[in-house]
Amino acid sequence: MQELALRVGGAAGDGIATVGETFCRLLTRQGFYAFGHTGYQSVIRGGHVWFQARGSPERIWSQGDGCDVLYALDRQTVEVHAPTLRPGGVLVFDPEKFSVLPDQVPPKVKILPVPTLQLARKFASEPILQNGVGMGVVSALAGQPLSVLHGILTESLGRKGAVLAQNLSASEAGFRYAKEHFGALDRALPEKGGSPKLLMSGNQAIALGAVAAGLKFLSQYPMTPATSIMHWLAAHAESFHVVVKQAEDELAAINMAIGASHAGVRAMTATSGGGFALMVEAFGMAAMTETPLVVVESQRSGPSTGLPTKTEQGDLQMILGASQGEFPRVVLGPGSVAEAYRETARAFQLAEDWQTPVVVASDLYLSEDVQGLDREDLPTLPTPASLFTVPEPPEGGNGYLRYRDTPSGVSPRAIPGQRGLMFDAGSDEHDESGRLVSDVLSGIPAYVEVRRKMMDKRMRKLSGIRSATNPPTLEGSDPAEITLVGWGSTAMPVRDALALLKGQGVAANYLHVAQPWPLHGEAIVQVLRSAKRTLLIEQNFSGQLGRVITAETGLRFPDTLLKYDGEPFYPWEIVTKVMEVTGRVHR
Amino acid sequence: MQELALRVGGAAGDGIATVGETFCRLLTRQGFYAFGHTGYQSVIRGGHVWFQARGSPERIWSQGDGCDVLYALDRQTVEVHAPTLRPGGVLVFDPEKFSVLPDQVPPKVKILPVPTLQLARKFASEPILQNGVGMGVVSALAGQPLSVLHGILTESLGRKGAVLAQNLSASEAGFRYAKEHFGALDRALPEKGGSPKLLMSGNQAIALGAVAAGLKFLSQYPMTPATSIMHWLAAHAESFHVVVKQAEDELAAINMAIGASHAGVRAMTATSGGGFALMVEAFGMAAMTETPLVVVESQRSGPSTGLPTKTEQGDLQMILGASQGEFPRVVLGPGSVAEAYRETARAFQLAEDWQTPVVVASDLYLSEDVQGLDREDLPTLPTPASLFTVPEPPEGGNGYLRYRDTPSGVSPRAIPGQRGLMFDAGSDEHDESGRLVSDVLSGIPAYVEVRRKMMDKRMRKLSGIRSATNPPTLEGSDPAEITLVGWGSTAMPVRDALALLKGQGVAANYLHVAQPWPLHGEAIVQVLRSAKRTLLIEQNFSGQLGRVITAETGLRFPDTLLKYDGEPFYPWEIVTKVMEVTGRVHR
Amino acid sequence: MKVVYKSQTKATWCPGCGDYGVMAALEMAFKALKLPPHEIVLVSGIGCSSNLPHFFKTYGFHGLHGRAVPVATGIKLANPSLTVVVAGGDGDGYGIGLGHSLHAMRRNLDLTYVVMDNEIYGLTTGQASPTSTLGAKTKSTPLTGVIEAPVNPLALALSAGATFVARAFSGDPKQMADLLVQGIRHKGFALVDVFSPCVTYNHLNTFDYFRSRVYKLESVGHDPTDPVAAFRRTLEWGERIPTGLFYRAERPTYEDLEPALKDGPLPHQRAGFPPDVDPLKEFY
Amino acid sequence: MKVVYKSQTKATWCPGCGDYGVMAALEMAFKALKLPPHEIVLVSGIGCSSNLPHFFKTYGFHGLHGRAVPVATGIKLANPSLTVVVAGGDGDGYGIGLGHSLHAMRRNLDLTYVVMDNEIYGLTTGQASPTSTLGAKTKSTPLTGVIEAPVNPLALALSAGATFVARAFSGDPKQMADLLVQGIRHKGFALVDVFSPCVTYNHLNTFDYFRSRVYKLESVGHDPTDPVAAFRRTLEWGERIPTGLFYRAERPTYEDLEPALKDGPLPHQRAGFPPDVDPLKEFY
Ligand SMILES: Cc1ncc(C[n+]2csc(CCOP(=O)(O)OP(=O)(O)O)c2C)c(N)n1
Ligand SMILES: Cc1ncc(C[n+]2csc(CCOP(=O)(O)OP(=O)(O)O)c2C)c(N)n1
Ligand code: SF4
Ligand code: SF4
Ligand SMILES: [Mg+2]
Ligand SMILES: [Mg+2]
Repeated sequence: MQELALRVGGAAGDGIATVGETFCRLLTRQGFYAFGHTGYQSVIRGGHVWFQARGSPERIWSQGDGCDVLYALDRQTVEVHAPTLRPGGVLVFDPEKFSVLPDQVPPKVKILPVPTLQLARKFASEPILQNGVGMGVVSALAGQPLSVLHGILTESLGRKGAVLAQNLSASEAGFRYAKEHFGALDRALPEKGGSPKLLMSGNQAIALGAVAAGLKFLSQYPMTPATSIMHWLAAHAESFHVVVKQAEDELAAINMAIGASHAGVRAMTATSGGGFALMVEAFGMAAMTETPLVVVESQRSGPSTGLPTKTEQGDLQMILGASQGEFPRVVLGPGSVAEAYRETARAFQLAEDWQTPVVVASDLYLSEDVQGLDREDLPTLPTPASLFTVPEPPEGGNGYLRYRDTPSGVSPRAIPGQRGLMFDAGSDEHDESGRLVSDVLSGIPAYVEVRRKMMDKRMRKLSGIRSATNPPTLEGSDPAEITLVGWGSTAMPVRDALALLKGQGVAANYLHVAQPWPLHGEAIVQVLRSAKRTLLIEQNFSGQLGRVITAETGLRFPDTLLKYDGEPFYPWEIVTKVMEVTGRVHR
Repeated sequence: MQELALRVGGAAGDGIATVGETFCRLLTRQGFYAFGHTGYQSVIRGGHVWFQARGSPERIWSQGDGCDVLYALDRQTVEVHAPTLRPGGVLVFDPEKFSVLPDQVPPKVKILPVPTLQLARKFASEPILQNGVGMGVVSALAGQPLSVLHGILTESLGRKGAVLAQNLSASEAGFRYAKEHFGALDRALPEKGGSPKLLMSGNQAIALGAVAAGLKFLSQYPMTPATSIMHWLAAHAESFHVVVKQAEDELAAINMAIGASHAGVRAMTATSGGGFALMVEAFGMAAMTETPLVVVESQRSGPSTGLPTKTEQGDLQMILGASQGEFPRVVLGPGSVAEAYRETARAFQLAEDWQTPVVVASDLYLSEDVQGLDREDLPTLPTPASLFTVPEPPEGGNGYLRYRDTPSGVSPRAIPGQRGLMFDAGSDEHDESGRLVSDVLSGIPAYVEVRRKMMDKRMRKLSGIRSATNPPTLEGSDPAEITLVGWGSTAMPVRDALALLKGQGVAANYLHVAQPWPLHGEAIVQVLRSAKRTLLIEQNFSGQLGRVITAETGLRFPDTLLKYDGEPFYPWEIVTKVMEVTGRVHR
Repeated sequence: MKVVYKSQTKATWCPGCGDYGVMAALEMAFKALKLPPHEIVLVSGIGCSSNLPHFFKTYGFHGLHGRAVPVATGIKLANPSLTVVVAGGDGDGYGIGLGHSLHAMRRNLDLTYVVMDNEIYGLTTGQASPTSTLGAKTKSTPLTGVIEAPVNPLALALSAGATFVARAFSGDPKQMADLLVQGIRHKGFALVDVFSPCVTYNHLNTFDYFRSRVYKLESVGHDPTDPVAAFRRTLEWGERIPTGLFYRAERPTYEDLEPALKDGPLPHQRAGFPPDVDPLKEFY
Repeated sequence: MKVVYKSQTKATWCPGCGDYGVMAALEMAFKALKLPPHEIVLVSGIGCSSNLPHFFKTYGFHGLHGRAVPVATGIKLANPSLTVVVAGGDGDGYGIGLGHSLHAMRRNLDLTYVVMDNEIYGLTTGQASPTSTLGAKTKSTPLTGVIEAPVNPLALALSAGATFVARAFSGDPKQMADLLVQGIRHKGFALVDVFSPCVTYNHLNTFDYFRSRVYKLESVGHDPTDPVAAFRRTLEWGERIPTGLFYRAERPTYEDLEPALKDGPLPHQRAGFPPDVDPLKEFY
């Protein structure tokens, strides 16, 4: 597969993300699929920061393994990242800042010293302009025309006249310097891929999916890596007519969303594990009051504050256990940026159809990294219907049962403001009308029975949801020597690994459990029973999805690939493990 | 087995609990084992309230099935409880208040109208004095001497001179009335059982166990059914030198306890499911900072506010999933009042030995019901050692590593105030010294490794705890036709059911999983693999302990007895299910 | 046709509980304002007082202990055409929920918040509440009595930016109804703190206790537009305790400033992307 | 021997961040008070400012966002002989943690609380904080700017019963150090709110912004024992903003009133049942 990966690294404040994102944009503009992965610290300035931008004419799903161009803004970048340079690659740095010895790069890797600061100084005194030079260099090495970079710079710096001119000149100087002193890389991409691609992060896809599905109310409290959902929606609140409310904390955020949903609008809150921990009590209230609710939980490395800028899939067990007692919930684990869009939209539909809380479990890797997409990956959704579904009874009608015990467990829902349908939504146990059981009726035999029936009614939704949703399907070779099993963002490096394995002559496939709950246990058993061999792959310590599958089906996973160091899987790690498990020696 | 059960019922405010508890006290004073079970509403006045007091010369573990004396203070009590009267039993009521028709009681049950109000009026005008009469009646029916009741009344009303005299007279009148018009019941207990017993609730046992184990700090926010832990400790705070702090909410309560523990004292917080939901975030912080912590979670019927005065074992999944990410935790599920004492003490030891949070999972049934005990059931514990275990290094010593990576995963712990051992406890990922990884070091290869190691270090404690603790053991017949499996308070009715089954010629035993986490999976598999048949019995909808066992071992439970209507198990329900599962018809 | 506000569920409070007065005053206020019951939402937390919504036949949301205000915020922001009244206890609103209460005040949402302040935790059978009197012996403070100073809810409300701050007493439902009418009419956050005695667990702050102490601010010519004067009044506690309107100010409500609400209540707006917008454009 | 308070960990704040001034002033205060480092515990939440404990070589607890005050409460109640200083941001202490902050104040624990108030959420890259100025455009308020009134932390502290209420400015570390010395010495809860500009995300409330506005209360003869005068001063905001000591009062601390602490710090007391007590007696 043809592909090119640029890595840029330096200190926070060096403008690393800008260089990386600009290059990603350049790739998608030129019609390549792209993936942009960012590594940063939990401080605002200082600390080592990097960005990997990968492009290919074919679909790619992850940051890949290694890089072809390493643009190092400081010495630490060389130390940390030079080992990831692939044969034929090149290290770009400014000799004015530090020097690089030939043995600091792997074999068959070139060193290209570029006087970025010196070239930049011609146009302005700020050292940040060196990145203009750097971007020119990278464009040239990638085999891309300077005009595309100039177009992007013009858009992003358009309003800052002088700065734009300086950047255009600097990048041109860099471009020329690279052409003169190096030329293009062997791996350079063609001048043009397919049609231009969209470049989007998982969080942007979640926000878009939510609005497409009718979101009218977001209440959120900032927490990495969920924060940018609020940022994006806040910036678009007026044009999309969405109330975006930054709450005083996560307890307020979820309770506000429940209030808004109760009032009749599609509502969402978003957070990471620590914030979700604070939502646990209200999460159960949404189920008890049968109020639709969508919660985005974008996981990061725990436990506790953990590593706020690192990824993990460590919160599934928390989400599944969230809140006292037992009630129906849905957990979705999208496995790509496009899935993030589609599953978020599905979350709203499920929440509303089944009047219960739905969690979209993302993680830092999916939420913050950017991927190139085709427009068709994000289908347009029908305009959401109005919620005023219960006909208003004649004045004074008293027969309305908000919590009517129905075969599906779902009851007709009224919205405050509707005439004659007044009811109480209560977090205490209640009867079909909403009247409390707890106050003066608990323990009375007839009401012991009511309690049991109401539990049955609510829990019944679970099997309904299971039947109404699709079981997971296999991706990749069929038949296969080995079936990988995972959920959420792990699908991304797995998909790239499947391609690599194919190249290695290994037939492997992947069971992507995009809906960890309610689990399609029987369907999963069917697939896995007929699999030659399985490999559970999760970004956590204890194989949490695996535990859910075992608890539901009794089926166990003798082989696992579990990672909990904060870094995403690299496709080659997966390949290596598969080679080991299938009894091959990895070559 | 000889036994006697009194049930008293009426409206909240009728003094039902006083009658019931007095009778329980009378039983234990006379040397009988007793069990007192209370049924009440989530309002302060009004609503039906009842109390069942059961006594026997032999050990009893639950409220049993049915009653022999029903003292009905209102008509609703007759409607609700008369069906539970056993043959030979008697219904006591005041015909001045309502009338009872013969067909309102089961066959072979007598009706004893007692003019309680009329008799009471001789001594005072307050209608509450009717209960003095009632208690006298019940004493007579139970075959107990009046002097014991008088002794108890004198102690409890001692300070209220006139009230005491009135009660003594009223109870005497009741006693005589019953002797004259009825005599004693066929089932009446002997005049004296064994040596006097202690009468104690699960919450009192928890509080006692905590103090015995060295508790110095309790921070709590009131929530049924955990509240009485605080009440008892607050009343004893001065004599036991315990700081009892009512916090502003559960978030504060747990954080305060963590602070106190960090400062070097054994600290605890206690709550129910809804409050625990608010503690979820800090629960993980205790593990991350490796601060010992004991949390009592006394479950009640959920979800959400649910049925605040009803019991359930519905929170195991929440406790096991509590907080983002992965870390070692311990969950204990005591199965009697005596176990509540011992397991709470063990919780402190485990928390301190392994520097991680331990949950004592009780429930309303265990926490609030009272049981008769022998003194030997509550062993005296050695005086807890001081926490200043780390020797203070010479002034300026810098080599102290608070989070040293040791074979057990446990690191030497210093206490603020110790010279030269200053360190930071951080909720972010950190290295052995406590220095943050998250700030400027995350993702750097050497620190990716540190992160992995620190995760391994903490998680390693789990297998250490598993090895250091005892696997569950079988109670009851061996060999057996059927092995029941459960945890927590379910053990109580199960033990009574085992006795009943024995009486029915069924050999059954019970695997009491008093430590649901870390689970002794292998030991459990060994027991259950060799069992002829298993029956999972839990007070929840989805068989949460069963799911844990399956997740850990792959072993499944084809037969289950699950109850989620808020009422505890009745032994006979268990017997019936066992009869059904073992293919017998229940006679 | 006569409009009915009360439901058929009988109130479950203890006989004599102060909360009956609040229920009566609230009904009087609804009647006086002629509010259609289906346009009222009563939101509460958990506590004896928080059972109130069940006794009215309006829309009701009986949520979690301490979280009534955020739920009400969500309802109001979704549909500002509803009259949203929050009701609950001192523990609920000034203890566990204090942060939410104060943040809602500075936001100046058009909510009316009635706190049934009985200086005790009623439903959990009598522990100290944040307004319990210093020295009060309760089940959680049986030996020393309360050793932390009570909150001063009105001073806090004033400091937090509430634009309507009042105090009533269950022993005077007329005054309370009048304050509630004003509070509901007021565009912005209205706090009505009510002395609502718990006859079962609080034998200190009784009806008699308050009756012998309260006086009406209007009787002493208090100027409710002067925040410093209001603050001074909130400090009065002891033999004489003021009731009535402490403070009132005009300030735009949060809903008024929220652009997404320009086109009316959210449930009536269309959802999804506006037809004229290509939301994907910016991603190329 | 020279006592060292700073650790070898270099502060990770952005160059020019106001928090450097707080760190310097805190070190000056510790020095002036000659506190043994091992008897100091610095407790913080989460935020740029909350990283402070790592830069000191004292005991430190870097807990959860918004929960520093309860942790500090537990530490102080367990061992009142420690000097416990809470440090954190405006989001931490006045946003998510507001309830805890105010409850601690009314309790009058002997804590010193330094809030590095930068009117923004720094660590999460620039959203509105509870003290953000009306109209301020931030990442969470990009279109309309902030539409909720900022909290007034000093007025709230005063109303909540804090017994030492002060304001400092990072541009004047000497004044700050002096207030910190007084605050730590003060027996009771001391709040020192510090204008500590975020040079990266807050381009409105900058060093210059404050420098041109602040004046010292002592220069205008303010009487810090008068709560009403203090309240009036807390309302001053605009061209002139007061710094210094707003309010001070004497009131027993919570620790002083807690009977279990009569015999000294808990970690030094013996644990278990006192030898002369049969705890089971009452159960017969
Ligand atoms: C999270 C949580 N913690 C604790 C409780 C238990 N609880 C129910 S009501 C209440 C306090 C009630 O006091 P208040 O709000 O003053 O209301 P009142 O009963 O006095 O009217 C408490 C602590 C709960 N329901 N939820
Ligand atoms: C429960 C929880 N919610 C959200 C966050 C994310 N978070 C970290 S710091 C912070 C706000 C920081 O603002 P402030 O307290 O003012 O400190 P500053 O960075 O400005 O010094 C937030 C929201 C978190 N760590 N925990
Ligand atoms: S306990 Fe108190 S507050 Fe609750 S209903 Fe009874 S009197 Fe009212
Ligand atoms: S982001 Fe702001 S508050 Fe945080 S360190 Fe930088 S300047 Fe300071
Ligand atoms: Mg109250
Ligand atoms: Mg801040």
